[in-house]
Amino acid sequence: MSNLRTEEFDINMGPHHPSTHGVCRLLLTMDGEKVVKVVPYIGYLHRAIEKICENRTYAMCIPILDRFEYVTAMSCNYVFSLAAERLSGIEVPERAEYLRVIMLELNRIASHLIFFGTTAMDIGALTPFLYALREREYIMDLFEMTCGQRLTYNYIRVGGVSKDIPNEFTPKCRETVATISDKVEEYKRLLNGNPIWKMRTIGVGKLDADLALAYGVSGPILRASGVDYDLRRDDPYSIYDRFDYNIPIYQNGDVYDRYMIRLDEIQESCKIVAQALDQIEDGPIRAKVSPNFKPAAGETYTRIENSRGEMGVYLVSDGTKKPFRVKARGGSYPHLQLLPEIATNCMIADLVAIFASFDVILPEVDR
Amino acid sequence: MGIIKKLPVYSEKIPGGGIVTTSVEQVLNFAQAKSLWYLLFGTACCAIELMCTGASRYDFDRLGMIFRASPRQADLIIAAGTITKKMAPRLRTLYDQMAEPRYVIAMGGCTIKGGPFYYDSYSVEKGIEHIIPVDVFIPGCPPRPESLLEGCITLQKQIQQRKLGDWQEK
Amino acid sequence: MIAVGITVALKEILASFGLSGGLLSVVTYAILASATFGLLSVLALFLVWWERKIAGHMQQRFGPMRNGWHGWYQTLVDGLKLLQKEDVRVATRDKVVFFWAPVMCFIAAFAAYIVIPFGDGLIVADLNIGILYIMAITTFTVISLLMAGWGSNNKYALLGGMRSAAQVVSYEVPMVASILVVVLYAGSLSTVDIVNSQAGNFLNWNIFRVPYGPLAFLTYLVAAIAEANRTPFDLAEAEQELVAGFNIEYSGMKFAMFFLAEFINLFTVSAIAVILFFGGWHGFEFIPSFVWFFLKTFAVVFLLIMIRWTYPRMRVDQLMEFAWKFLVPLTFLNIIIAAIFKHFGWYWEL
Amino acid sequence: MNNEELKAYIESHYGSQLTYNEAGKYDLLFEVDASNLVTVCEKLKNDSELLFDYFCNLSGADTTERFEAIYNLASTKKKIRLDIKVILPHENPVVNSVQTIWPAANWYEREMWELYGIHINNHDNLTRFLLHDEWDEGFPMRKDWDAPDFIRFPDL
Repeated sequence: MSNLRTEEFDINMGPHHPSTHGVCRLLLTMDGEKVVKVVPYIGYLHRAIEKICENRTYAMCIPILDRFEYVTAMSCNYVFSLAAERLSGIEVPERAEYLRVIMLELNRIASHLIFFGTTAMDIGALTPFLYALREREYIMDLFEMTCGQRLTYNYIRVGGVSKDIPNEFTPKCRETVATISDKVEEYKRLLNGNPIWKMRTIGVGKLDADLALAYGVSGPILRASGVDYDLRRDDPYSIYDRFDYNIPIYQNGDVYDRYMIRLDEIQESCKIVAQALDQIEDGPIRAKVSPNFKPAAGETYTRIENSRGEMGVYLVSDGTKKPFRVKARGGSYPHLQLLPEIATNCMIADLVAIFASFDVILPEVDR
Repeated sequence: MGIIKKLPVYSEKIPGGGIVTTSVEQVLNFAQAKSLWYLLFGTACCAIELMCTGASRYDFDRLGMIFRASPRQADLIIAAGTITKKMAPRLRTLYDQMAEPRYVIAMGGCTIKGGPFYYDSYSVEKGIEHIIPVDVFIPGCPPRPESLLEGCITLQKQIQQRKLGDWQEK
Repeated sequence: MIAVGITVALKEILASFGLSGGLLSVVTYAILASATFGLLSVLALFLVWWERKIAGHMQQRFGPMRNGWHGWYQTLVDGLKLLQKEDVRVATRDKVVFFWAPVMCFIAAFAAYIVIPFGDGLIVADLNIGILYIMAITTFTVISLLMAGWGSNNKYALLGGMRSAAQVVSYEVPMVASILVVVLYAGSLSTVDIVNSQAGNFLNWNIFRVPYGPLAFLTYLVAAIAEANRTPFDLAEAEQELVAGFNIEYSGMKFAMFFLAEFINLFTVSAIAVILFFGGWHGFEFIPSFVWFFLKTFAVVFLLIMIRWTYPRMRVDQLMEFAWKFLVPLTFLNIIIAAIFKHFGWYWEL
Repeated sequence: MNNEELKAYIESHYGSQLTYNEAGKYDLLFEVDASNLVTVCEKLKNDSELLFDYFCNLSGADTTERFEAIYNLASTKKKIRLDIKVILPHENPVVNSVQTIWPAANWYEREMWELYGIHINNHDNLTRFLLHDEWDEGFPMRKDWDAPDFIRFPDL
């Protein structure tokens, strides 16, 4: 058999492919079922968000940045507002901070639910995807109740939030959070004991801590590799120090750990939301900020912990009403860059699983 | 399907043949309208809403719409999300790969005229109408699942009003 | 109860019209074949609808709702639409292979039904090598998938075709080995004989003949899912990896043929499971035998559909490992146990 | 280590190469000469007091008179942040690659080259990846860039 002549062949995965989660092209060199080489090609969704922001006022930048990472658009709103506030030293009212935390954490849950669904789907189990989206709809209801949109919110503004929550929000939110916390247990029961699921995830796509740090990997993927680094605690912003929550850490850095850590994070986020709902008090929701708000000249790189890792905005102001430079940094960008390092010499099915476990969202990469 | 295309030519020569044409037309259009298999194509924000529409609460399957990953087997391409200049040739290829009769729904502002990326963007295609022919436009950024369902039902109605052989001309 | 075999009855009727000799056989079998074909086509349409409904309800949605009561003619509409679709023929295809692949898949799926007894006497031909014939003819499916993969001149399709070939060849072994256990007891390869050996009390069904029966059933079921290319073994199509696998370049009617064949295969493996392990058409006397057969088969189909929408997909190397390192030894062991039990007569005959 | 301590530490140890820039509002911003960049970065990464092991971001900027490249660094062990700015001339901007120190910089540098036209020395794969393959209209993120089908937002 050894003298049988074989040949490697190239296969184009994407830009239109069910498991690239958008429009990413992976050029695979295959040896039969084995992937010998992966070269990611991006840019199919490069929409020049940074260029657009340079010609808009600060208030108009926020809806554009919504589309930068639409699965957690609240984080995009927040990180930009935070950067602008840091430049001009605006104090955000207490209630607005709580509302921001509630929305950010709800959005993190929504994003992790999408991760859970799409990962399960990419590994071949279709039903968990629909379960996850069913729970996500409850969160969408809450957002809709608050700001009228399901996906791109424009809710967190410079100086506060745009609207107060309606009265029925609090009970509904408590109920939703409790339900989702229970449902996560159900998901774990659904998949964790399944031998096929274990075979497909445990030990697949191992990422060790050194490689992860070298490539600028952040967020759940970094923590699944055993590095205890969460910006909510280590580069504190907002009022996260007032809540009692754990930061889950896993050690193996394989697909299974990356999947488990997100399920755990959903439950932790549920805890934070419940506590925030307990602590929140009445008060103003927005500091006085003019629509043509002009921050002081200066620059800052602001980063927050998003569901996909570190989300940052490098904002330069020259003292006019338009930002001079906006550079958005998404968590997926380094993750996709890392893909060839850990996906070479695995089976094509593993490549799909690894790609799914990175939870790459292409607009965040392409911008 | 050359025979069906020729059907009106032959049937109208015989007396009463128009009835045959009309009823065949109705049945065939009905079949096309009620079984729109859509291509799993999504680029940006709208793709998430497309996923939601396929999921439990809104459920495309009620309308008989299921997704196919291969363009050969799809009837409908829901262009969900921004189409950039880099993506445009690929969208055209996908459309060309689909088998006739094929339909296009342009979902969201970006596919209609570039949406929020109309100004100041050097890489966004300003509308997909000059790349592929569009049957139904759905405005919104992104459109709600209800709008998408409404758009699909509109397309179904459009298909049912077609004359035999119309879809060959497109 | 139809006491006389349907073939015999039909022959008598035709003979009364004055037909005789070779012509009589040809006409008889032609009629029966078309009847089976018609029945199965309707059945396949129904199965597709059924699968979509079950999947929908498992996923907390409804599935087709708009076409008729709970969308009962949805698949009919789909079929009519596929009939109208353009038949895309890729310029770089292998013309002959590309054309014949779906046809062969279709024929292979239907041909198995010659020896499947739908009820007491409701069988086209009671071949004395019935089970062997089924095994042989269903393997043609894999050749057709390989042909589709090769003929499409598409790398995804080729990968899908190769996967399915490797898979079906591997799983054929444990499948035959699990069937052998039943054959050992029935002492015959004929499907009718196998069913009749389980007559009488339902405890005579092979599945209840401890300890080898349930095990043989489970190994058969696993192998059968792999043969029918369904999740967790649907590697040939593997939507998330290979887009649509072997049928990626097929459209219109050719795709419909693959699609229907897949569902016919689903019914075939379920029907064989019923024949081998659940006593075929046997049941309480007051319900017609074919009703029993269909009830049992649909129960197995239901199980397979539930499995499909629950499990993740296996990886191709794990699939092979599972077949050769686990299933094959297990089924061989089972044959030995069964042979010992048979030799010493440690089984009941109620 | 808070910002004052970090500033004092850097000024005492790296005073010759890094100069403090007060444009940085929340985190510290230091300027470095383009020729010193790689050596300084290497030291910053290996300094046992700083350990900047984490490369957050690299952004280019065009001020119409000059180009800037801003490196945002962080340390996961010491929990500190630092920004480094390199100022480049508007004609023929060149900067050395830091991907030997942080492999993460690879794509950021590639992007900066593509959108701003800042050439990267010693980069292993300086090819186009965000813009489409036939792009020949220059570097779109530059402030003075224009193209026939480029529509500016009406002035506010």
